[in-house]
Amino acid sequence: MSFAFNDDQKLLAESADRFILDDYAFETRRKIMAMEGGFSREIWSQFAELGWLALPIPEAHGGLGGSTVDTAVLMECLGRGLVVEPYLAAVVLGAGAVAEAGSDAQKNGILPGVAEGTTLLAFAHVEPKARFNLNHVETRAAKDGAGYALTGAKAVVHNAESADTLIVSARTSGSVTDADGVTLFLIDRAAAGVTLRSYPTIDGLRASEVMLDGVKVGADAVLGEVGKAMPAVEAVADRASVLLCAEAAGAMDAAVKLTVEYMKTRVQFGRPIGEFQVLQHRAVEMLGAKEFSRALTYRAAGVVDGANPRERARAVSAAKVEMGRAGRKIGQDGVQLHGGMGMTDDMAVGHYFKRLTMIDVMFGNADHHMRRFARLA
Amino acid sequence: MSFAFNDDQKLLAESADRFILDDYAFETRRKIMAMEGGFSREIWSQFAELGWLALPIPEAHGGLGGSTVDTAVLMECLGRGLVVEPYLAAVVLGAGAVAEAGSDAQKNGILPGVAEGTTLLAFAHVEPKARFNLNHVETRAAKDGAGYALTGAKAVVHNAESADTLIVSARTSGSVTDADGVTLFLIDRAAAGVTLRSYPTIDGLRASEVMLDGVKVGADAVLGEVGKAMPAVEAVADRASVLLCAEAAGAMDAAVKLTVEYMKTRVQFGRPIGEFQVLQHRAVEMLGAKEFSRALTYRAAGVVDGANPRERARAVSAAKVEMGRAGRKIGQDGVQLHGGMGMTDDMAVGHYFKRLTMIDVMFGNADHHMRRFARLA
Amino acid sequence: MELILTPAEQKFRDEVREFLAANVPEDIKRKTMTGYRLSKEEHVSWQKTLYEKGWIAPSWPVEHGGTDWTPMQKHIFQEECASAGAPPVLAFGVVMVAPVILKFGTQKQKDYYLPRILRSDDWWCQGYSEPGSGSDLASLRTKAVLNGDHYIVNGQKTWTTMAQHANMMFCLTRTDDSGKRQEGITFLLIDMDQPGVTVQPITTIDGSQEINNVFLEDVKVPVENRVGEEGKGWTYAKYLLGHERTSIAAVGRSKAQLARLRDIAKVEQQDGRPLIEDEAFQKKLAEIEIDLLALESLVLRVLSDESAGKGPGPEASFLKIRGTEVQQGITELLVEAIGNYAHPYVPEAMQTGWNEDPIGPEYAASIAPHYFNWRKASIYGGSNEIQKNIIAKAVLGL
Amino acid sequence: MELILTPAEQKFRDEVREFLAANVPEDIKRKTMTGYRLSKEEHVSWQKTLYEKGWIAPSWPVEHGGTDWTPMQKHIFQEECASAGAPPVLAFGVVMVAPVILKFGTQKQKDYYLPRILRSDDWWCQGYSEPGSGSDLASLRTKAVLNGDHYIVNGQKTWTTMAQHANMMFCLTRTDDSGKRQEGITFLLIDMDQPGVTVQPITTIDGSQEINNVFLEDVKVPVENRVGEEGKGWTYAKYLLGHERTSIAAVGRSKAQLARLRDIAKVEQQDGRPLIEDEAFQKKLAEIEIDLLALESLVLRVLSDESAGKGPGPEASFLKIRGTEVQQGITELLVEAIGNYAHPYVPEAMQTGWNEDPIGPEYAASIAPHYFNWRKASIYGGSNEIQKNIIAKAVLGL
Repeated sequence: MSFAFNDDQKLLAESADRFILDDYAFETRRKIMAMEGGFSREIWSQFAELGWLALPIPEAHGGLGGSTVDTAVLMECLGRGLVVEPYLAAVVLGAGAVAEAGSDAQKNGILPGVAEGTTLLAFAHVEPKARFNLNHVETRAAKDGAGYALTGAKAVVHNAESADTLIVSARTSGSVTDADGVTLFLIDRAAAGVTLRSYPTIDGLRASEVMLDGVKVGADAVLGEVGKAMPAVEAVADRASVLLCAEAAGAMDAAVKLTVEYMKTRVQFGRPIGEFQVLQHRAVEMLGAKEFSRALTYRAAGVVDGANPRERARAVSAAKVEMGRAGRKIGQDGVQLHGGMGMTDDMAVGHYFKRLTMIDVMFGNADHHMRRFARLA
Repeated sequence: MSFAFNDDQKLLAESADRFILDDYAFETRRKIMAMEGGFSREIWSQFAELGWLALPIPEAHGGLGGSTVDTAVLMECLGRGLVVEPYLAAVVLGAGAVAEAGSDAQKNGILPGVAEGTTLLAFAHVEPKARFNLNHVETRAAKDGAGYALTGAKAVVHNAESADTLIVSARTSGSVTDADGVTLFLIDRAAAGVTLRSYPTIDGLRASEVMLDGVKVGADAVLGEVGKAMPAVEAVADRASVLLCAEAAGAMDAAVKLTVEYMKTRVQFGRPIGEFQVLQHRAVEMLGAKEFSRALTYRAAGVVDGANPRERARAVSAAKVEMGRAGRKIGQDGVQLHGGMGMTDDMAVGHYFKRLTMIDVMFGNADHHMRRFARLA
Repeated sequence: MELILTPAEQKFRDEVREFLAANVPEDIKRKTMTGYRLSKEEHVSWQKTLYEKGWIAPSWPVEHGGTDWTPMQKHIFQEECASAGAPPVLAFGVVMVAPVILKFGTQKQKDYYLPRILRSDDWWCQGYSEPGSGSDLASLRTKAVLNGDHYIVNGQKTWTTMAQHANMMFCLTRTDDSGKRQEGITFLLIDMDQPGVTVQPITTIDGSQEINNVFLEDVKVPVENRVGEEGKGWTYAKYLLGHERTSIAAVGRSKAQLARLRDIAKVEQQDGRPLIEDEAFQKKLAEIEIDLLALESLVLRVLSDESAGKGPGPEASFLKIRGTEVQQGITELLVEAIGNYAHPYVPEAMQTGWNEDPIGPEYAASIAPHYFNWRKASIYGGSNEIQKNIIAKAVLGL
Repeated sequence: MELILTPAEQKFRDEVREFLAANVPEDIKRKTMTGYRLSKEEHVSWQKTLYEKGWIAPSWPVEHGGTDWTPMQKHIFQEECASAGAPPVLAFGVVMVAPVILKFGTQKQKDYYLPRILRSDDWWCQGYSEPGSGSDLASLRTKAVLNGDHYIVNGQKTWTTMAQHANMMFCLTRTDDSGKRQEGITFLLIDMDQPGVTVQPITTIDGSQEINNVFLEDVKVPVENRVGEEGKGWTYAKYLLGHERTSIAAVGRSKAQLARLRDIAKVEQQDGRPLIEDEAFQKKLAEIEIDLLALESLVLRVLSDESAGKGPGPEASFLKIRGTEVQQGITELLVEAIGNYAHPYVPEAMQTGWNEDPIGPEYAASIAPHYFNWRKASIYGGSNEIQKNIIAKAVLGL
């Protein structure tokens, strides 16, 4: 077990950090957020050229077959830049689900396009009343000739509006919270009966409520085995969770640095506020929170690929709890140490705060994962 | 609703503080702890002369009929001095139980002696496996001719070894955790079948494990109604709890003052450690914790005498939670701010820390009362 | 834990309750409870209602239009207003500048401004903070130079809440920087409807615009708009800070928000049960409710000290610290309660006249923005770190 | 969350596990686990067992009797020792003074002291703190005056752990106070079995006596007992502090204590159910277990930096802070777990050869004393406040 980056990972981190520094300044991001779909297609193709979109995709299907740790290294850098491009939605969740559950035909059909940046995916699983219970699926897929007809609603589906294909979970059997009876479907976003209500999220991304009203799909739209999707959904959610923790590690790193810099320049009572011991210790605690969260995140990232579901769940939940607590502390204290300036939209620290807060909520907040961790003790 | 002391209360507080200052120095207390029974009979009679033992006892039975707030004022002062005399055991719990549940004959027989300091009582209710569940009574009282025979064990009975009479709860019907079927008995400590295993407690008091092996008592030993003791036990426990919070308020007050004094005199890095902002804020938080706990305590004290059981329970549990949290913070930080010196038995701060920790445990710790408070929401 | 009230106090509470029930308009109540933004007109119309009842300025002397209420009555009034969803009376006029005018103002100033404040004819804002002067207020640099019967004021104020609605500003200006920084500060009443005054909104992290930069360029302020003596402004500002310390605890507001949180937690489902049945969540509710009870208890003690003639000591800083901690804690639990619906950001939903279907539950829209917006509470009015410095010095002598 | 081990590491762990299972005596194990005090003989006999196995000083160079273990192996060894209830090897000799002698000592000192440390022939204690010098160690005043081939040492050391057993003390003394405080400090090895050395036990709040005052009156120390140069002692002391930073995290120990806490929580009953089934208690367990996992993860990162040749930076101070927070947190939960039986104070029960029935459950006796005793962890070895000062300066540049 090693905790040091290997050479490839070091190179990846360097080039990604370089990209953020050169091409993804705070003001650039603001402009990008205003673009259609809330991100830049141009930057997306740069990601493709840099091989980032191919990174976690299996080599057999046009990818680089990178490990979760490799992807974490990239996500950490993206977090530093508060990158709004749909890497999580399209690559981690979308391609991840196809790679996890899909047939070879489906993988060959979809994954190369994702790797090349020509195909965008979104993962439509969570539902309005599900809260953090992954098993909660009310959307129904009724047999319809050779295929199925889907009816239901999906909540807060990130980047659905720009996705070509939605990966939608629906019940083919069982009742609302059964682990069994959930099936994944590949659905054309433009298909008849699919209605999107799209909106910005408070952390600067885009999401949609997805309404499905008797959406007809063929049997070939089924991703994986009918009624047996949950293990795959859990695997995808766990991997996404630990990668979100990596993104958070980058965001926390940046927020701490910004705060410390501010403390060195902001003068009150005739001295930089960084000279006040109380604020110094606060900053130290912020740094510590980040270090511990980051260390646990990479440890979990190293576990998810191999371990059994229970081990994986424990590792991921532990990392998500630590991240939730650290993100909250760093976000809140980062703003507090910036004083009134920290409350303004012009300062980056508030945007890191919002992103960290929302990462905590995604796939279950610290409390949810605390319970999950305890249950699996 | 007034939060200010009335004149009598002001006088009481002054005389009690004066007594602690003149006659109950830290070193005096050490000597007293070494005395037989772990307290000073001489000081106990002074308490009697000062009218403190009579304070909460009904006027009809040789007392002053003081309110719980009056008694809280006294307890706060006793807390400041870490007084080890059995005021809680004999007056608050013992006399309290008799006043709450006893017949006029029993009250007339017992309470005047307590008020005069000639009678000592102890309250033997909690059992080894009861934890904080007041209803948990395994000790059985079997019909035995006209009277009863008691068999069982009581845990951590404070000052039992010096009590003339033990107030013992036992089951006359029902099963271990039923609210119904518990009866209180007056038992001579020297009675046949009563065995004590006595020991010092970590906070400098004395307690005993009380073994009852077929202890025979007459029907006149029954305190209150057969099988209906729990409401009285709860009332006594709630009043004792809020008075313990008052004692804690005094202990916290003293611990904060000691710590601040130490910070002004202890020099490190060429200046009093009280000049370091981090330590200043820690001290401020200690003071705040005390202020809030004290305010809520007096508010609860004002409620217990009148309110219905639910209101009383909510008020007392809230105060006990706040006290538990405040006591923990003040005890731990008080020692921390004293540095290595705080760890030594010679410094008073550690003794306040221990007492505050044990007050939290008595009649249910902060966690227990948090649950109780939430249940009654 | 109910307050224990005397029969007289109960009667008073019932009277207040009735009045509010009859007079707080439904939509205003809804907006106030959900933290939606009120329009200037909505604020003013409610304040006029209170004015007509004679309850707009409870703490003022009766002869100026105040009440003879006891501190306890004032506490009851605040609590009832909050739980009835009445919009808080804007503090800048009634609570902040008025006491200063009352204590240090000229008869002319009293006669002119106080009635206008009672009638909400003027909308006041506070010209204290500057870009370089946040926690360290005394370092302010906005210059006021006496020129005949006018001061000429130049400088920038920032963090000025609701200045976009204001026509008057009470402003700390520097008339002398030769001596100690606290000296040479002068307290001016500035008419904002004049050339040279530019209000520029600041967008905060929640996307709202309630604070502003106010630029002052060669603004003319007649000498009769100076309160008290030149150079004594710091004293007046501090007097103002010492005033109404108990209201910053916002006990009533927090009680109302806690009740709202409970209602939401009864609706939100977790694993098929209402969230409120989750033990861990119950514990968090209990924890913050107890924090709030302790806060209220200390407020009551300070109030009864007041009625006993003792002014609130610097201990009252604890009310600000704990008060904001409780408020922020509740906003945090609200975010937790709504789960995934913390994500959508639909500011229109919080504006008057929006009538599309909500995204997710209707109560969700304002909750995350509110959480982020409310971080300001531990920063403004003297950050909580500053409060602790004050206590360390003034109370502990450290 | 199990460590992920290579096959080789697994093999190593099994070997260690077997050895410990076969060699840690039952009563020693019980005492170590329950935090009972061990006698000097018990400590020494266990250390001799490790010595014979060649595992007494894993971090030493092989040629001096150390091992060639990787950092990961050392971590595994520590963790296995802790979970097997092996008494920790006393740090003062093997971990603290030895590295200094190895790095700065004379050949003669190495040849004489290192073997004796391996064999536990000497019991070392640390002469650093003084009544006036706690956190501010550099202010120490114990005087050493060169007098021919001896130093004459006068002064008082305090907070000296286990000095009552010690025959040797490594001691910081002042040989010059003309310059900067950090200069003029000299590192001496003092034989305690001589006139002028008086050890006086200090009773701590838990009632135990493991720390001491050590009075030094005209104590003669041969010049050859000076380590390195006169006046350079501060450098050596700091080198020592930088050493073995990961061990202060005490991950293995905390894991073992957490396991013990779980066992107790399975036995303790609350309202008719085992305490461990209480959701709130489970949450506290999970919280601290996750803290511990994060701590271990950072330890592992620092270790792999070490094996990559990077020495631990000042970030390692975080390991001390979090490590002691976790340790103290566990002692606190243990107190909570035993309910009313935190009250009895029966120190005899913790001594060798006590065989009365316990008061309450047998595991209870040491728990409250341990909780109080362990508050020292955030004070000694550079208080956690000092650690934060270090990080603020060295890492954040504040």
